[in-house]
Amino acid sequence: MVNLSVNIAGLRLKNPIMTASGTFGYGEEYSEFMDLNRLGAIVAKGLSAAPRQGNPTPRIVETPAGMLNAIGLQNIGVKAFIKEKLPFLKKFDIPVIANFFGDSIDEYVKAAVELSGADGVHALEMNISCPNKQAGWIVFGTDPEIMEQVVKAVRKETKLPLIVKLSPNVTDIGLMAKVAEDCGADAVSLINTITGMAVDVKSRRPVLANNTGGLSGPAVRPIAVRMVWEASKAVKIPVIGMGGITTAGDALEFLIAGARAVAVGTANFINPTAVIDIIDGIEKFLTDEGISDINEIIGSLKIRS
Amino acid sequence: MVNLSVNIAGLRLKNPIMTASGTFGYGEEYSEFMDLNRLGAIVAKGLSAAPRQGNPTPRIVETPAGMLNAIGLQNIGVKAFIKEKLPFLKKFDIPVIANFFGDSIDEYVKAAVELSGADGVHALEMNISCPNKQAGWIVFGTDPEIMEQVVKAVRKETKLPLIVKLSPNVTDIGLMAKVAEDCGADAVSLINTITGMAVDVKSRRPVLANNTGGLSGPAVRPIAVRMVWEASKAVKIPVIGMGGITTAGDALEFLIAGARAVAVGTANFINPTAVIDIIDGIEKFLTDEGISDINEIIGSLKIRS
Amino acid sequence: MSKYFKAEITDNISLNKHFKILTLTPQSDIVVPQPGQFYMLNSNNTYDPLLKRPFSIFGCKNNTLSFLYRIRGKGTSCLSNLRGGDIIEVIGPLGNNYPEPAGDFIAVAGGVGIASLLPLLDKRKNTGYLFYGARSKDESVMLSEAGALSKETFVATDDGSEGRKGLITELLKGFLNNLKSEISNFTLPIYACGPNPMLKELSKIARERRIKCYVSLEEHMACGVGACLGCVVKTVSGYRRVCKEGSVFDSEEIVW
Amino acid sequence: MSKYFKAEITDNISLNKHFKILTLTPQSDIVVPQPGQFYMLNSNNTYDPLLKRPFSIFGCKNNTLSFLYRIRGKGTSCLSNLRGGDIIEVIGPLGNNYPEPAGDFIAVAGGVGIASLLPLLDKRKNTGYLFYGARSKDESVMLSEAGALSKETFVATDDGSEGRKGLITELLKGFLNNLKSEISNFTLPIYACGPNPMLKELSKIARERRIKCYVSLEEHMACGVGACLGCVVKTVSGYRRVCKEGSVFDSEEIVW
Ligand SMILES: Cc1cc2nc3c(=O)[nH]c(=O)nc-3n(C[C@H](O)[C@H](O)[C@H](O)COP(=O)(O)OP(=O)(O)OC[C@H]3O[C@@H](n4cnc5c(N)ncnc54)[C@H](O)[C@@H]3O)c2cc1C
Ligand SMILES: Cc1cc2nc3c(=O)[nH]c(=O)nc-3n(C[C@H](O)[C@H](O)[C@H](O)COP(=O)(O)OP(=O)(O)OC[C@H]3O[C@@H](n4cnc5c(N)ncnc54)[C@H](O)[C@@H]3O)c2cc1C
Ligand SMILES: Cc1cc2nc3c(=O)[nH]c(=O)nc-3n(C[C@H](O)[C@H](O)[C@H](O)COP(=O)(O)O)c2cc1C
Ligand SMILES: Cc1cc2nc3c(=O)[nH]c(=O)nc-3n(C[C@H](O)[C@H](O)[C@H](O)COP(=O)(O)O)c2cc1C
Ligand code: FES
Ligand code: FES
Repeated sequence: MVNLSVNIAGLRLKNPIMTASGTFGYGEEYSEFMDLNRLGAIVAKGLSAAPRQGNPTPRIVETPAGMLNAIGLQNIGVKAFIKEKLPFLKKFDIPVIANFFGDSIDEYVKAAVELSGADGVHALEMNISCPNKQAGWIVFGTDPEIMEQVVKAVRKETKLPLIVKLSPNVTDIGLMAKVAEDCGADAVSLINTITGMAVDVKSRRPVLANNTGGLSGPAVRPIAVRMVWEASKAVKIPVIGMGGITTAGDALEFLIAGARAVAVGTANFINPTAVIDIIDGIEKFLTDEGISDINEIIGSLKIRS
Repeated sequence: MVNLSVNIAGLRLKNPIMTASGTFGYGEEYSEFMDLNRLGAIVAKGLSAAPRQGNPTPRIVETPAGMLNAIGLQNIGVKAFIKEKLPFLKKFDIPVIANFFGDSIDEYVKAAVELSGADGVHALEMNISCPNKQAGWIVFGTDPEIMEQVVKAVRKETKLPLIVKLSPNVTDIGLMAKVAEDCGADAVSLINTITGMAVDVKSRRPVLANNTGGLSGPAVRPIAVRMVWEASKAVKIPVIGMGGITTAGDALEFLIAGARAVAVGTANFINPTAVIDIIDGIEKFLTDEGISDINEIIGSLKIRS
Repeated sequence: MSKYFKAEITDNISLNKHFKILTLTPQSDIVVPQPGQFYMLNSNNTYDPLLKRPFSIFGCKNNTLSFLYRIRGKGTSCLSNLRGGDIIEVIGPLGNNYPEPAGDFIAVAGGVGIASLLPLLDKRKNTGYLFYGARSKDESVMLSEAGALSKETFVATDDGSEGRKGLITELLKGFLNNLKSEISNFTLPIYACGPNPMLKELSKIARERRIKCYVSLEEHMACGVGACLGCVVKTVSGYRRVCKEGSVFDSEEIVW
Repeated sequence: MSKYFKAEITDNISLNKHFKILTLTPQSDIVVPQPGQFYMLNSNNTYDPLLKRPFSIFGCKNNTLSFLYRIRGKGTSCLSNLRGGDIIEVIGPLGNNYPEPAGDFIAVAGGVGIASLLPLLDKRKNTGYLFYGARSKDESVMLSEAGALSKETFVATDDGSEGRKGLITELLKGFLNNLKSEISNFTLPIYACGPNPMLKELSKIARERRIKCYVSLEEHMACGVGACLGCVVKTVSGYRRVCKEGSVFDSEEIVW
């Protein structure tokens, strides 16, 4: 028997495979395809204190081995989540991680506080890839100082394990991970989507109604693996890796590069049982390689010199 | 008849399609597949003042819709280029743009000065995605101040049109473009490759001998288009766009987003006549759309509000 | 209830240059689809194209599923290269379905929209008035098959090469104007699938005459199961997912 | 001189679970390949896989080109799905070729390395001593065909299921040790293609006996035409491109 369980920020996960926020709805959507109890953890769609209607369509466009999305963070709001969605998730024996965001520090704090008070939320993941309306719409996660303010503010107000989800649209991801750690984050997760654009050449307009969107899927995987490696060298807190994971082999790349857990995003859309296939594949890999504990794999990358 | 010619930094290009440095050798390699005279310009493999042997293998690995390379800037050096390669290129009636780099400001200046003195070099493209050995191996192109020093130093020493090739591994590409402009660059080109990593899960080692490599190919295109759009909004000098261009449609995305010319890289490997097919495809598109001048297309993106 | 399963291609027949019918045999038990539902199909096993594409259920007989499709871009081109014996992955059936008509009904198909409506015509044989609009004769595929299942058939093409020249909505208006007054509203509801401008026009026609009108909408989809929020449409009660709350909507709910 | 051209698949025959022979008919004039040269083939028209893959010319007859290949990863799997009538894009012939032997010669093939050597055995019929090493009988494909073109044939497999059990290089050593002394050095050069450890061992054997030894090397390739510098090998005069200065090198030039 192989041990697949890992500890992250005080949570014990049966296995290191979680779902990536925004790609797995509130869990229900995929529950007819699998037993959710098999997951390491479930990360729900990003929430804000007040509901958000999101962007007009088109919201998505396929790109080579990837996709751009500009959903605009449509969500039902923290209150409705707690009332309507959490009861369903509580039926399962897995950690529920609530992803949240805001467009001001106050909004972040408000969402965090309300979620922290809810029974059945086991950890918070803070999405800082959002523009700060009080600071000229600079994205929180691309400026170390603005990021520091918001992470510190949230940290003060919650006792739940706090995961800071980093933006990849930065020069030095190690630095950003370190800032999160210094502000008291219990873990960092990365990567969020990379900003991209597609142009319709006939109409000469951006394809997406929002002009730009976030790139995800296999296309970004090499970038994500590199960033996870850099982040895991920069901090002592656990790193949760994601970006283009589609197979067990992909997940293992991240774990070997230093991620203590991984999340599967876009792959769910292509294969609704992707998370299960990946868990099974990792178990098989470890068995085949004669490795008895997943923790032996984590961060085991042998750098070439 | 459609006008395809554009002006960049004092050069007149027959059409806006150039080759991307490092993907077209010194021109000879692809000359048996096409008439090089059809190109808008040829950008040669990156040169340093002294020859470089480059990295051990593996130097390349395929990734989803892309590839990582860590050639290590192998090149024959400026002197050998001028003596052995330039005579061949001079036979053609197209601008020859010499791409160069260094690992210190002195090396940059040395290469630039030698190239500026050579008959048959029409412009310089300065690759700043190289680590600076005098500043703790920080990549020149990821720090505005270090970048400023090196661009200014080179600018002082050459009268040739100077194109600064930006690194995409930055938070704010518009800012970097602006720094280049302020330092006297005649144009900026982007994107260079995005740093990535692939891990061999069996050996638990990076696939590339250099550990990390640069991601190129269709996978990066949405990121490149977005960055070209941002850069072209930030500066008045011309922007040369590249990153994943494989078809005429791809090239048009960049031109519409604000690039005055584009370069084709990885696509040459897949289709050795890619540049010609793209030129023909653009001409056909303009004819079909009833547009008589390519310059009408450039920067014509209609942002959605 | 929907499933994710593998299926073997039985055949992939060309109707003409643009249209094909793909038939596949699921390799495990399936859920029987209802008219108006759809499936997500992949067209190869690589990352390009990456996402599955949505297609309406066109036929379900003897444990095979069939889809009528138009070759448009990358995904449908790849789909058209599939051959007997190839295996693909399928999610479905997805979305809601056409509410079952109580009696006679009107079906308005725009082009390949016939794919979605034919199963309804089939289920309620000879009770549907079929209005079929297409660009040309070539593009009015499966017309005789659909016609054979309908009470009466009206055709319009842009170029007049089949049926009347003009818009199918104009034909429908004429038909409605001539209707005896006892047939109205809920007794003769409209079921429609086709291009958006056609559906919008139908919603107007239906509203003016207080006829119930159900439209099957299209949006770009990533997941097909309601998870990504990519495929929404603006309704009077906010954005709704075409893949989950739709693809069939009461036309009165849509903000056109 | 090499060309970029489209070709139609004539057939794609399985020899067994792992090996196939792809035959294609170029749709334009080609340059006649020499033994040891290779082509870059794509296996589908999408971006995944992205790069073409290198394959040695295995046969060139009646204006068709054929390739013997082993199914390894993504690219060769896709290649194995190609069927008669499919169109692919091809670059070639590329690289240098085996210098023509002056008289008798030794050909050492490791596994699918036979693909590269068979054209040489064919060109110089009955003058080559064939040494063929493989994992098992199953993996020693085209043995009888290659044997029929050779003066004498020696076989070794890892599991002894065909020929001798053990390494082909051991068989070769025995052969060389028994050779009459008048046959030596340049009169009986070695031509080899196969896994790197085998080639390395051959280079030692050749050096000890002062025999000329030509090895055809493999490296991951992106362009195949010398432009990307991805495929280099370390030689006594620095890095050299396998696709351009090779793939055939004098084993003395290689820094093993
Ligand atoms: C619920 C539903 C049911 C459908 N049923 C059928 C059917 O039975 N038969 C059929 O032929 N088609 C059907 N479609 C449309 C079909 O999904 C698209 O034609 C297909 O996805 C195009 O894929 P592609 O890769 O070939 O085109 P792409 O290269 O992705 O795009 C080519 C063109 O098609 C448009 N397009 C792409 N995806 C969609 C989409 N989801 N909806 C509308 N337009 C799109 C693009 O905007 C572009 O203009 C249905 C769509 C939906 C949402
Ligand atoms: C000049 C030359 C001639 C060749 N001739 C033949 C031939 O005639 N028949 C044949 O079956 N194969 C030949 N090969 C090897 C063939 O190119 C690889 O097997 C093929 O590229 C694998 O592609 P893939 O996508 O299936 O494998 P991938 O998924 O890319 O990789 C699968 C495995 O194959 C290895 N591999 C991938 N590419 C290469 C490569 N270029 N060289 C060595 N190993 C590689 C990888 O490291 C990995 O272990 C030749 C290679 C070269 C360089
Ligand atoms: C449609 C979509 C919606 C997303 N919504 C969110 C979100 O609400 N909050 C968040 O932190 N990340 C969101 N993400 C980012 C993913 O969680 C993940 O970081 C990213 O997609 C990279 O992983 P992948 O390549 O496996 O998809 C979203 C991604 C997609 C594709
Ligand atoms: C194999 C390879 C070698 C490259 N060498 C150089 C180089 O020497 N100098 C440089 O400025 N850029 C170099 N580049 C970057 C390309 O010029 C180009 O910026 C990048 O590949 C993005 O374009 P593409 O996606 O079309 O390839 C290289 C790229 C590749 C793939
Ligand atoms: S396609 Fe994902 S929510 Fe509808
Ligand atoms: S494969 Fe590009 S140089 Fe050899």
